Amino acid sequence: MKTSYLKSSLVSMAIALAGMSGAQAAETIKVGILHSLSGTMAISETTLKDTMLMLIDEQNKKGGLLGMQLEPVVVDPASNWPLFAEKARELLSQEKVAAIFGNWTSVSRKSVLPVVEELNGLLFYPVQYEGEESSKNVFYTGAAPNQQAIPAVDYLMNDIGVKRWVLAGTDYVYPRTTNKILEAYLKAKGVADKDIMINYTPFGHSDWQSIVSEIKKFGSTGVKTAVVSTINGDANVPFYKELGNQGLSAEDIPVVAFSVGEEELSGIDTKPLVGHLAAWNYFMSVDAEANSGFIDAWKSFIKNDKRVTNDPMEAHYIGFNMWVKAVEKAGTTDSDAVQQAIIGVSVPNLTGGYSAMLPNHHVTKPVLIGEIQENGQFEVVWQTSGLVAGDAWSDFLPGSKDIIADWRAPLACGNYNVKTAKCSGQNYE
Amino acid sequence: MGLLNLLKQDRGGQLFLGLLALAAVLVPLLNLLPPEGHALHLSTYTVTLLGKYLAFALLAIAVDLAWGYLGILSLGHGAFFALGGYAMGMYLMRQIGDRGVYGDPLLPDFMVFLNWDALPWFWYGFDMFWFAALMVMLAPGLLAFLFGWLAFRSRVTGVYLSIMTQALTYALMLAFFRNEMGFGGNNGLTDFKELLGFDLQADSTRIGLFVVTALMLALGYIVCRAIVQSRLGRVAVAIRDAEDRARFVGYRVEHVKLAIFTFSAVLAGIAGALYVPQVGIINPGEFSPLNSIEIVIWVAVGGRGTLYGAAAGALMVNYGKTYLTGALPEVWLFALGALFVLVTILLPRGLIGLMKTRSKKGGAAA
Amino acid sequence: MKPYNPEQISRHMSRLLNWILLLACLTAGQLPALYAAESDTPLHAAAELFKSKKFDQKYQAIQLLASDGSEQARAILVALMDSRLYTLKRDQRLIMLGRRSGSPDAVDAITGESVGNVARGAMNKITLNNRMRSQIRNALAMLDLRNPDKTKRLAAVNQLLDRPDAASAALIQSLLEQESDGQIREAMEIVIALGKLSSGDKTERLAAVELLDGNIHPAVRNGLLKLQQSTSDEAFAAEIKQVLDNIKATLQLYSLVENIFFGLSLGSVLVLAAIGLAITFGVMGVINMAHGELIMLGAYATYVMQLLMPEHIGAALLLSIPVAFVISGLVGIGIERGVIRFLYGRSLETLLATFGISLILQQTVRSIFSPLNRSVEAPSWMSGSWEINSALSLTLNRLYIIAFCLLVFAALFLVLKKTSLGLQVRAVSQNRAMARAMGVRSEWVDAMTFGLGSGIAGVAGVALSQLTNVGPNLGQSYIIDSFMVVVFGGVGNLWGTLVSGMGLGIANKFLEPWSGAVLAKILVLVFIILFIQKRPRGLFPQKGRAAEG
Amino acid sequence: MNSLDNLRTVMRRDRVFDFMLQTTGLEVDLSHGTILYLEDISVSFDGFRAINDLNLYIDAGELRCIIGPNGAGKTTMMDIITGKTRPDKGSAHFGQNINLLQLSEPEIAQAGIGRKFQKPTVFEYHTVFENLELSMAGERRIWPTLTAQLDGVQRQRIDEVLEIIALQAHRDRNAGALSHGQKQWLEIGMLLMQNPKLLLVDEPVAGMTHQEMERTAELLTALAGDHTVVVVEHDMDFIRSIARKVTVLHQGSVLAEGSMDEIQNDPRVVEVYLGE
Repeated sequence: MKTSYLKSSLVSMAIALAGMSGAQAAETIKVGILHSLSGTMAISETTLKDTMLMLIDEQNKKGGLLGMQLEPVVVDPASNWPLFAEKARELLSQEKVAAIFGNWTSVSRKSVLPVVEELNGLLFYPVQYEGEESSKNVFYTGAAPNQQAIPAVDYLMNDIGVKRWVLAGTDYVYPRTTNKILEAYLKAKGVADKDIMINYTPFGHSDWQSIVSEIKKFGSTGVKTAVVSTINGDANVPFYKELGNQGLSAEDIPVVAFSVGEEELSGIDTKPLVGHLAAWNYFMSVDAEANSGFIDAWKSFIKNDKRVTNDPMEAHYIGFNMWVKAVEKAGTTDSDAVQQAIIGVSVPNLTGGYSAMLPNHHVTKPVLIGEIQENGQFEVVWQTSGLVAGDAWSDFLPGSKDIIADWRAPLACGNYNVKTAKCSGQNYE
Repeated sequence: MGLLNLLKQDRGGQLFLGLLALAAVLVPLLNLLPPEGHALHLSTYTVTLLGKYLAFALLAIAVDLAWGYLGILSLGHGAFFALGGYAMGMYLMRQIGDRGVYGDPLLPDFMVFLNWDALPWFWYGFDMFWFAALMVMLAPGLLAFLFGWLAFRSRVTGVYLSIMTQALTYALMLAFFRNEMGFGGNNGLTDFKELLGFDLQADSTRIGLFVVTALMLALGYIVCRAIVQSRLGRVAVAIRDAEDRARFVGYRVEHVKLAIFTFSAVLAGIAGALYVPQVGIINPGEFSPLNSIEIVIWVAVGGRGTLYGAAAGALMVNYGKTYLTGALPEVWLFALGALFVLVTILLPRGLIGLMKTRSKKGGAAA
Repeated sequence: MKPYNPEQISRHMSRLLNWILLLACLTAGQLPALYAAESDTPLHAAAELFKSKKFDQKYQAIQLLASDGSEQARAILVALMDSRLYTLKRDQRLIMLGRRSGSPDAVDAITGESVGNVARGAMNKITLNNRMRSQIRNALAMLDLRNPDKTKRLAAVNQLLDRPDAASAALIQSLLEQESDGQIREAMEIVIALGKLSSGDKTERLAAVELLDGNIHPAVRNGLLKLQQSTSDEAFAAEIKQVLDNIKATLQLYSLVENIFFGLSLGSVLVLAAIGLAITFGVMGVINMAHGELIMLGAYATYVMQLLMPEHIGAALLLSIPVAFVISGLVGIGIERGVIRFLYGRSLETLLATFGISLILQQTVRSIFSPLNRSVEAPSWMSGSWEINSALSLTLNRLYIIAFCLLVFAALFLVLKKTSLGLQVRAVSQNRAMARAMGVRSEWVDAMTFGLGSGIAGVAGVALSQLTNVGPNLGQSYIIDSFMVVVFGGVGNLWGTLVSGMGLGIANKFLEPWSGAVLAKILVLVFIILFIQKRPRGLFPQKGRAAEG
Repeated sequence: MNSLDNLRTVMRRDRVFDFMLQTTGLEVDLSHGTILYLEDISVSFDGFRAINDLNLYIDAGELRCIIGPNGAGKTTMMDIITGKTRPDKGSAHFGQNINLLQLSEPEIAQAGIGRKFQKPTVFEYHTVFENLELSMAGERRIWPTLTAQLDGVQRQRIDEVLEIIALQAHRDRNAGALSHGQKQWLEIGMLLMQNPKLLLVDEPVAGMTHQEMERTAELLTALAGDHTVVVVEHDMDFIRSIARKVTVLHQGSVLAEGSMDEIQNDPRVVEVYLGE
């Protein structure tokens, strides 16, 4: 661990020096990595920075891109949202990076968005998010709600027979929107109001006694109940511990989580969690050739045999390869040309299939449901029969059902209202 | 004339205002005249960055007024800063009008997708700049007045007061995180388009904002300097050093504290309002107790009890932060932590204090 | 597991031989057919089915084992439930690992013969899903209904009560006559009565309702509610309503008890986090912003201890209490000697310096242990809950933490009241100059006091590691709460800290259902801010002139 | 009291918004010749009775010395007069018309009671001149304080006081740099600037040289007449040199009162105090 830090700080020091001298800049293509390395989000984002370094390293070993070497530019926005915008501006206008891979939280993406649009950069965003957005300059390689939440609910409803729902989330925009969509979806499927319980908690909530007890009571009516959890980050550990201790087993009330992956599990004693579910587009346990290659590469790159892979890493893998392919197709790293070229580009994902970039800047992905195993891995118990296309604008929200995104000419609009035939909310000329 | 009088004895202040004036002229020129790529060219990125630093410097001056001169170590000035920022952010949100992603003419985007059907009452009036400008000062001012009135009257002082201010900003942070509050929850307010009709993404607007911030900083400095030099300022220092004595001499300590604390909060609010259009986002993270402590550190590093020292501290620490988070991200927290420790132990009067004692040993002026 | 008699083993052996012969000529695709051909060996058939990756086949396998009903089938089910069932990679043999994790004594699942030490890589685990788990649980419960052990039988009945179905009700009905134990009979009658609620005739239903009066099991309430809605007889509905009302009143009482328990447990977490601060801040007047990080160090100490003793999680946890105390205490003494000692009398500045230290400690931990959370396991005696009845169960880890909190408090209290260190601490805190004149080495006392407060913070970290994340940000989430508890309780007063911590915990828990978790926290904070305006020295202020200034 | 009365009390403008209360310019009424009435005052801390049914009257223009062993309640009495401590019971009036128990410390100060602390307390980071300027009687509200400028008369007055306390040479030095005795004088000077009717002087000569002590004695005697001076002191020689009337406090109440000679011959005093 220590060596990897030392190494990455040496790398970044070298980068800083290189950036200052400016002489080499012409021979390399710079790739910006915008992930928090300190502060509250470092826990999740540091891994993604390392993933990007690995992908760039591998690409360079393959001979780089357009005959040039790729050069990673790592900055630390320190989990501070305004700093994300500032660092994005630094990457685009000072370092002149060809593309930025980064951000985890929605708010950091919202903060960066005006900057990439103003400077016409490219941002690859690797995390599942609430949707309701499609920017000319952003490529959403994580799941939209219809690529994670809705299939998960379908699974619970159809395969497990769940009839009562607890939508528990951290109080911020992703859970709020996801739960709004799910609520509308469930009601459309005939679930009554009294069979839906919605609960929000603050970030890092650690005392779950009352809420778990309430869930227990809610679930004791003899009707199959499930918890759809959009609980974020650190709050999960005490939540699952409390679930285990109050005796809510996965057989009684399964919890399906959208923010708990292998990396999160590596910090949790998984014994009480066994059987609970997660919905992702990728699991480390997936048996595919591409995946085992990726896992081996990752373990040897990070020099730690215990490290795990997770869904946002796969999203970066997909996003990076799409960008590489689009640049090769366009023959240039020019932002406009890449934006044109990347739509329709299809690259292998890690679950044995292909993912393609859609005109709305989202990608196609399979949706997998996994059950947590004692060893901290997921066992896939269900998966969609084919790929699911990411939907930028939910069909289940009144404000957005009439909006579509299509970045191809002639529409070339991220939120086109089919009713009013107007394209609004764009920050570019 | 009054101004000259004010600055006559203030060598540091003269230097500070001089440099500020120079920056206000030179920065726009270097940005506009030399072509991009020229060695002297100052990128818009740098201009905005400098503008942010100047807003922080104003905030540091506000904190120094309360801490350095009145002895109130506020660990909640970030809250006043953020409130000012939110007031400005609300104005900017209203200016988006129907250009939001949902095209709603009245409601900001976050309200549309969280199904608000009407604008909450506290959002009324923010479509007018004068109202927003008033709220920039009034919101933090009123909060400071209310808090100060309660706290000073019951003689909560020293450490207790600091902890209470920290609790205040913490409670506000939790409150603003709540989506039900109607301030955009964790995402806060973002995606601003224009300010007073000027496109916020235009370079000219950025330069304009920089110049305005520099002017407000200069003005803030001069007003604070005037307060500090007045008898009221000396009473404040008297209260800082011997509160009981000031009371028995007949000063209403509570009122003096309240007045200066409230003014300091208003100043912090103005700084927040200048900060928001330059960084393009305001969110509850600004209320975090950590931020407020960091502000205090800027002041401590620069040297408290000297207004320009506080401003200089803000500029230095923030430059260091920008540099280190870019160059040596892993080292940044070590550096900041070590700075806190070293400054408090070795430089109780900050870097300015160090320079002062170097230049004239045993000088009388405080 | 029961020991096997040789006869049984030899029988299994011969069966095994048959199977090996058969396997040689059959392919995996023909397995279901194969089961049909060899219907007299359900164990073997199940074993074959388990080799499949498909869940459908595993469901069948469990059914086979359940219907087999032999001791060995039961053992396999238990092993499957505990994730101890594997197949050997080399010959696809089904094996069971021993109960202790990592122990080498693997046995053949069907024959029970030892297969010695099997390397992790040489076998595949049989994976489970939730449906299999509940299938196994019910199957085991049905098997256990005949178990000679009374407690097992009772547990089985209760298990079936949780998930009532027609098959189990019929089985229980048939077993009722043979049952000798009163308590078990009672439980069985409830299961049967529950069945009658929906199926029996009118008099049976009436009798069932009367029997179920006062029972607070959720299944009972659900059954009654359903009946209440479906019945057309008004008098009968009124009677059911009466019973339901009784149940509701009882439940409300229990929920109040539960809420108080939640409050106390939250309170004890607050007290644990704050009590070290009550020493450093309350007694010494040092604003230690690094207090949270000292708690964090304690939690990491627990993690390291568990790494060192992976086989003895419980012992590691107990041992980590003194270890955490020493580590955090030493770090605390280091902080005191290295920084704070230069800042006495400048309390606001200690705040800044210690905040710097907190950043350094955080980043240090991040560099050593990575920014990821670390997994700290709960020993089995701390997992689960103490079920008083079906409406009230108190989680064990919380119970232990409440007890632990009181224990730490008592210990600290004794240290301060009864030991010479305590005497000197109090002397120095009341009048430093006088204490020095009396020959107290005040510097030593300062270091020891700070070490004590810090050590207690470390101990709190051990407790917190059982509740929440062990990560670099652990401390930050507790620091403001800790200060609030100390200030609210009255600085320099240990009892105040205890009362205020518990009080705030309970207040929080009673506000929470009404206002939600976030608003409850905000309301408590605002209350404290206002309270301090009214009583600037907290709940239990130090009185007299000494307290001023 | 019924709830309506309660409400009225709560709604009283002067109670709720005490900063709106008009107190400056309240002139003390000395028509009966007595400037301070303390009647039946008791106060206790933590069960310890610091002041016990204290009755004390001070005449206008008097120079009164108060002595008593440690813990007799001398400083607590001063705290009560100046509003720092509120008594559990009893009344305290300044002249005929001002109820001290209803006023805050600054109000009491502005009504005309000045106090010197036992430990000299001056504004250490201000110059001697500024210390005196800040203590000068006059407007104390925020805005006038902000805009205040010294006029010629006021400067002259400061210079006069500087002369009285013999600190002309130290006029621009920081008060923190003065010696202990000089700080004592500066504090007396600050009292003079306040121009109070009643001066409460707590141990004015502690830490002074003999010579300085004499000067202080002269100063205090000179002040009596125009002002009323109450001196608390341990130093018997000093008391003897200035005293006209002496009050002995013991266990929180007045034990004896009279001239120095009378006091010295009072057997009770000898027993509790001088006899030790």
